[in-house]
Amino acid sequence: MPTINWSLLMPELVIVSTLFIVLIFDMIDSLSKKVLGWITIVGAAIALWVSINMLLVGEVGTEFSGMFEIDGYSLFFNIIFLISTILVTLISLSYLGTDHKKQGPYYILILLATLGMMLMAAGNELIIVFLGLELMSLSLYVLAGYFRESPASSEAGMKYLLLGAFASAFFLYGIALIYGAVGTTSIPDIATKLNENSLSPLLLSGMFLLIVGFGFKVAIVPFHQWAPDVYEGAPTTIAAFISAGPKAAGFAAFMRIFLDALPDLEPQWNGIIILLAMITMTGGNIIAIAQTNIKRMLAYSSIAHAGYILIGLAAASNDGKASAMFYLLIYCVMNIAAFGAVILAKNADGESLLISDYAGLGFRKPLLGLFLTLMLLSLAGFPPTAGFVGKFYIFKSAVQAGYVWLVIIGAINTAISAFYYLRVVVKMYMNEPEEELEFNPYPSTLVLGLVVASIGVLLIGILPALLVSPIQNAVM
Amino acid sequence: MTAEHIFFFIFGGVSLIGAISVISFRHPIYSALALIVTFFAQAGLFVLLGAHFVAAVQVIVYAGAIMVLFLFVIMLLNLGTLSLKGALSGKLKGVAILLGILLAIEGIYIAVTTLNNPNTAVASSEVAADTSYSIEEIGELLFKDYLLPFEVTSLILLAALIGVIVLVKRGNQQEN
Amino acid sequence: MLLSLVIFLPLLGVIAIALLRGMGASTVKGIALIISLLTFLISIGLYYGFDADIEGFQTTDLLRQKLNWVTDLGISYHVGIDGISLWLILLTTFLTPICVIAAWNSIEKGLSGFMMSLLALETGMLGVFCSLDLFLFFVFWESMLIPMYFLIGIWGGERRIYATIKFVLYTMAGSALMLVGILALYFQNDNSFDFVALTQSGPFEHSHLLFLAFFIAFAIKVPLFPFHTWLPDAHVEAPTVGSVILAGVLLKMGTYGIVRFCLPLFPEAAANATSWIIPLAVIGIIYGALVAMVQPDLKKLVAYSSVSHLGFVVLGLFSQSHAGIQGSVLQMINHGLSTGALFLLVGMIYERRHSRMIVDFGGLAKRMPVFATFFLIVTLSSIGLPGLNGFVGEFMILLGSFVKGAFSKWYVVFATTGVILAAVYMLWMFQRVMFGKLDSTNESLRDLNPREIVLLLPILVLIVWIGVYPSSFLNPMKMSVNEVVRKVDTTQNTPAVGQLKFNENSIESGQIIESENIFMTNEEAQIK
Amino acid sequence: MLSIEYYLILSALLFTIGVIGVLIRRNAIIIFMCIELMLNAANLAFVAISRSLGQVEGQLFVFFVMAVAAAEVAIGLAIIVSVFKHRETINVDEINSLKG
Amino acid sequence: MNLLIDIVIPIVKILIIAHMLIIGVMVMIWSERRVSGWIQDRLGPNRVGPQGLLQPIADGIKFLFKEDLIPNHVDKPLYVLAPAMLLVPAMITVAVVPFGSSIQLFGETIILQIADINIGVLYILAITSLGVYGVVIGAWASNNKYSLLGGLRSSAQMISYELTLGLSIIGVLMLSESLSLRQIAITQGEGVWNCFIHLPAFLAFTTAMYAETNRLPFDLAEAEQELVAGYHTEYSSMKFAMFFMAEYMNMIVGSAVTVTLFLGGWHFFGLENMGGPLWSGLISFAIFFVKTAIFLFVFIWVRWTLPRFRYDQLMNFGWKFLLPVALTSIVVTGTLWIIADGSLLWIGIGNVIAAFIVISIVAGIFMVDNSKKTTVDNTVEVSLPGLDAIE
Repeated sequence: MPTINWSLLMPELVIVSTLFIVLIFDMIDSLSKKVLGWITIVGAAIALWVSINMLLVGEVGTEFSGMFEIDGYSLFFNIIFLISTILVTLISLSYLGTDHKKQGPYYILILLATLGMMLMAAGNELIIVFLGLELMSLSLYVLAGYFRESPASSEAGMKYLLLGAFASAFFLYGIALIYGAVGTTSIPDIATKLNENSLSPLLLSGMFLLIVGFGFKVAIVPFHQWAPDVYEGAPTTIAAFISAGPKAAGFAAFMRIFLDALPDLEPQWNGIIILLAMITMTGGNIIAIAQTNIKRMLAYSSIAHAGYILIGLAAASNDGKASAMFYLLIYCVMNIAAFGAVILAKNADGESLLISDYAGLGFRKPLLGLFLTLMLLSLAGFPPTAGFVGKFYIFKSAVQAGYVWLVIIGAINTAISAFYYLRVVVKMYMNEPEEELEFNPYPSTLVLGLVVASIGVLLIGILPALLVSPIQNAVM
Repeated sequence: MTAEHIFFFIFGGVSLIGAISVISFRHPIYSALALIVTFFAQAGLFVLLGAHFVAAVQVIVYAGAIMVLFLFVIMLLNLGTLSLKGALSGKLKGVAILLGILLAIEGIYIAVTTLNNPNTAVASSEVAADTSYSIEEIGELLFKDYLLPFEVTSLILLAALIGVIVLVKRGNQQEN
Repeated sequence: MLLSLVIFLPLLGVIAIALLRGMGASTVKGIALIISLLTFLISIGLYYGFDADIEGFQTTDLLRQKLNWVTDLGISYHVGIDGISLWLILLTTFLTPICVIAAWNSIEKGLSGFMMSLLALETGMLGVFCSLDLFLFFVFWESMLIPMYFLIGIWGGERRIYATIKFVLYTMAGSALMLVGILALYFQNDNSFDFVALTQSGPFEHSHLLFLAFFIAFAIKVPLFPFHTWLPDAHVEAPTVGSVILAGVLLKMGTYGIVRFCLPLFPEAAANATSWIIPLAVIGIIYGALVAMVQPDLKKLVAYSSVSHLGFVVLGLFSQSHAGIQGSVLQMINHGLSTGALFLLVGMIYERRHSRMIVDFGGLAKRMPVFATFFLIVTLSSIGLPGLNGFVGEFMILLGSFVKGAFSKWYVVFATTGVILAAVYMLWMFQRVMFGKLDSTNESLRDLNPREIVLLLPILVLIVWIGVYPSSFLNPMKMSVNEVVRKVDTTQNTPAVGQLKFNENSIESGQIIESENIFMTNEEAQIK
Repeated sequence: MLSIEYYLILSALLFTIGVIGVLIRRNAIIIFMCIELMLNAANLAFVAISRSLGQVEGQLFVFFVMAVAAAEVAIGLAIIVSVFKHRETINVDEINSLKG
Repeated sequence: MNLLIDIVIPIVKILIIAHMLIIGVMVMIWSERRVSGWIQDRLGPNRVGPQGLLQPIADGIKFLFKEDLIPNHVDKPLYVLAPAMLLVPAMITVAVVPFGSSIQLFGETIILQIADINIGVLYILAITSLGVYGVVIGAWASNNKYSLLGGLRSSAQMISYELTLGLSIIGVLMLSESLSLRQIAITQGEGVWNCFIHLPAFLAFTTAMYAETNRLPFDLAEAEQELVAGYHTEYSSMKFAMFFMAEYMNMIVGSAVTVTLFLGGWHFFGLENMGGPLWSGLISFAIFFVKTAIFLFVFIWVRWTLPRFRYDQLMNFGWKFLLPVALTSIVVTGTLWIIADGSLLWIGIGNVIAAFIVISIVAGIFMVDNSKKTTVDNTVEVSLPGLDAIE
């Protein structure tokens, strides 16, 4: 019997236990279903606490015959995922309503998706990464189509599913080819077996297919087509979730595979990544300008952000990795909060999704205006928000790696992105509403989530050291 | 021409024809049947490769479960024959086929160069002659070294189970 | 410590307003006024703590502060001042209370938001002038955009959204390049963003590109021709207070950036770039003046005059002469005062008449004599009438660049026509607005009320003070300008430590002081 | 044993056919079948490679992939059914209410 | 000699088995009618030949000469293909079933099995799972509402019960440590029959087998009263005969597999070892034959005794009772294997107790659930939006 060091697996175990507790509690009919959400939050919070502790203590090791690697990197990503999960659950509590009977599965699927992400970050074996990816994706397909009585939600689910499964197939074939070329799928073994001479068409095409697969998953131009449709159609909370955690998970695996397993191929993949980063940033930002629906706008913005994060990957250094991790964390927080603010803007007629619906909102709902403005400013990368520091850090790592032109394009893109982010702010504060709208009262949990996110964004913006030092320790 | 060659070309040919049929039949039912044929032929290839276990699982899972689901849904939705015009996307068709041909050429090129490239693991490895693995060995590996993926698979199935129930189980709302 | 207090006191005001805005408009206004006045008073303390004999940045704890911020990335919170930034800080803290008073009754919607934006903007601007860490500088540089964006975008005119977006995009495009420049410098500075350390290292690799990266960012802000197109839009659409701050302080950030970063850090690149920057500056001077001449809109006229005036500043900065640079710094303040005042005056008349078109006015001097008097003085100051502030600055710039400038003297000659053109368009405008037949619709216009007079009086006092006794302004900045000149002067390629150089400097500065004296005597004579 | 390149070529061809199918077919169910075809092509490659390397791991991967494929199909068909309920079609070109 | 072993003997074995199957089908058709007559206290066919023994041949002749109708509205290729798709899996399953120990002939040991492959159980599961296609395709190709409903029911039912079928034999595999049917039979011969160790699993397996063969009480795919004749409504003459044969063949093979897996195969308390090398083989074959025949009789017996399930009952039964029982059997067998150190007695007792507990719990929950419901859902779980379009 192989012995297993359970303490290394604590965060995952906590999530699995929470999952089953929710599953059991869901069967009790008389129970208020809101409890399930809180159980989820508590479970995720415990897992978060455990992960942070492990990160601070510096607990590292591998488990399951080397397939599961607990190190600073995976623990930090765990933190990203768990924060996303907690925030999304917080904003979901009121979004799902009280009478919705389908709450149990919702939280279970969120937890399963979280678990999949954690596996992706910690997977030290391509097949684990694939399985984690699938666990996450499958849960998300269902979540995207969760409101089956809504045609939009079902459609979003279907589009996500078809393109997601398509991408998975590419990813899998890539793994197969790499397996053929190197003879192993273990990430450290690949790295040791590879050397400069081991270039072969098999390996290169495997690598290329991996890029395509990841490209779809993290929505990189030109593999991004699913993102806007899915974000628009999916329940807003789920759109927030998809834009945050899974993207981080995709990058976690992306960076682990390309920086840990294929560092010797850097000359081969670097050019592709740089090119992708450029077109992703530019494409995402430019198309975002034309959007009238705020969810679609946020979708394109999240595509553009994937481009910024790719810069960190292209830098191919510890610093680049650290900056991408930093950026992913704050990106997750601010993006979820932005979606949360969109939910908050729900009026009596339903959600206001058109940007023109936001006219005059800033003065009539000052709190909401403040949140949304803060988040949009952070997304645009204005100081003193966390978004600014994140971009700065990424650009710094890229300049260090010598990609000055990439940084210039990135910085110009920041300016372009300011245009459409600020346009929403413009609408909120500078236009009069076309018609008087009734508003629902603020759901307290949603506000709580937004307050937490806002404090986080500002705190990290003002005191980035709080986050930078742990990350640098984590990637060392 | 050994027996293996013959069988390879039979199974390979059938699977290719089946695959092409999948994408060219107008009616989903025919496509599904063609896909079943392809899967069968692949199971045959797996047997040729000494992977008996995989071959059996291929038939059980793909032919026995997955494709039945497909047929079930096609019948349930009773999708009439779509005209070929509507079945194919016009603007993409040319590009797709071109892309496909390029991809295929590339794939063949890669495969052919594989053996000539001593850096590739498959080419440089000493091919183990006739090792066919027993289920015991597979089982041991599965429950020792590959315990984690195995457990994850169970979670994936749990996700699928819950997801499907949520998506198609009827009437929770109506009852309220 | 004191410096940080000055920087962040307005931010405290923002928080105070945010918390107390429920208590009514008068409370909000009161808080804003008190905070801004307090900031001004404390900033005067900076002047008294300032030691004019120190070369470089002040070293006393009061005026210098360095704290670790993000140690891992070599970022620190480092603020300090020298003779150049001192005056810009004072200008900022001086103009802010005036703006608060100017906005007293004119803002109806979202007053608390307005005041918060104004105070936040003040913090941003002060931060830019004080930062001695490139990261910190960039943070303030960027964060200042948001309140300015709100000021124009919410409380501006008809086409405010277009104007504000244009303003932000221009600035951000520029700062994108600057960001790259900052990062590149970081790696050449031992992975540190500290500016003081930076001034001691160098020369830098790729200094030409770095210079360009910084210069374009600043040139957009100045705005140097041909980057100026955002300016008229922003000015026209901004509310009065926005225009005042924009003209008074924001434009100075560009010139401040040039004198603080471009010149001392990349002297050779700057020297090389002179050949194309000077023509641009001169084109800006003449072009701004010509366009201003044909403007039917008062505000636009003033806006284009800014383009022209700032062309002078750039000219002076690149003259590599002590007089030129000193004149430029002085001219920054002058421009802040006189153009700020002009915008205030235009705003006042706009509040009464709801028009800014010159054709709508005429003969106002009869109905509004006090207004006309103020207007005249400010107009003359803007033209550069001897005895008022504009003259001192422009004269020093022209003198410095003519005598020492490493470029064709013809440029200076052309630039001088800008002074003449300024007189033409300003006086013509004055004539059309103030004299002639009084339109019947303007019959009912009231003259300035006490609040408005209180508002303008301090500016007028300073305008005359600088014009009459510029030494009190020039002396504190002397050593700082010296240092810039020493770095810029490419004729001396070795670092400026040697005795010989010191002598040369002293000789040079002696000459300058001499010329100053000459010029002062002239002026005094004229006054007499 | 037959040279591995035969299997790799076959696998590449099957994968390509799957890709083409996804791109040219508009019926969601057929698209989905094509995706299954792609997964199968990968499986074939895995088995062939693991055989040629004399390892058994490749067969395990196939086992996992099949489990994943089954889960994917179950969810996919459920989603397709729920889309069909709303739209009475599963032609992906007609399912286009989400467009900006 | 190699030629003999490799080619001739297998061919002979295949021929014998195939013919035995076909003859078995005929016998089954005859005995089904006779037994049902006996159960219902009537005569049954008794005119053609002695005791009506030639009745199946007469039927066959009738089928052969009947006009082969292909209705206009059907999908021709699939309509023709469907009966074969049902028949072929039914026939090839038998290839891995050991129907006796082995006989010594011409100095060679010949095992009484067509192919002893090491994944025999998987092979059976694989082929069984294919049986559904004939039904589904036939149903769909008929382009008839009743047929379609029959096909849908059938596919859902078969997938559901296949799970139980597969899971309930895991316990058997765990104890035999092999997937070869022959090995499983030998293990039972050396120890205890599996039906005693895995009683709940055996019952679950048998029940699932009934469902898989579409026999009463699970013949919802062809329920006459509801669906005329379900998936084969549109079939006649030889095509119908193939459906018919396939059903009986499935029964025979299913019984043979059950006997092998749970009832000790060809073993009967040492009787199979009597006689010489030739005779022991034949005796073992006879034992196997008798066991299968008895099991087949039970098939017929059940058909004429139990009423048909309603569709939701069928589904509930499969998912909520059989499946838990099968799963429990795995858990208990595995756990007790370790705890009780391989004691078969304890495993047997534990299995029964555990199954009992599980059923009680499920039944309890189920009843509470049912008492709350005001209406009973008695249709297919998913609605059929496309159904209107069929006409």
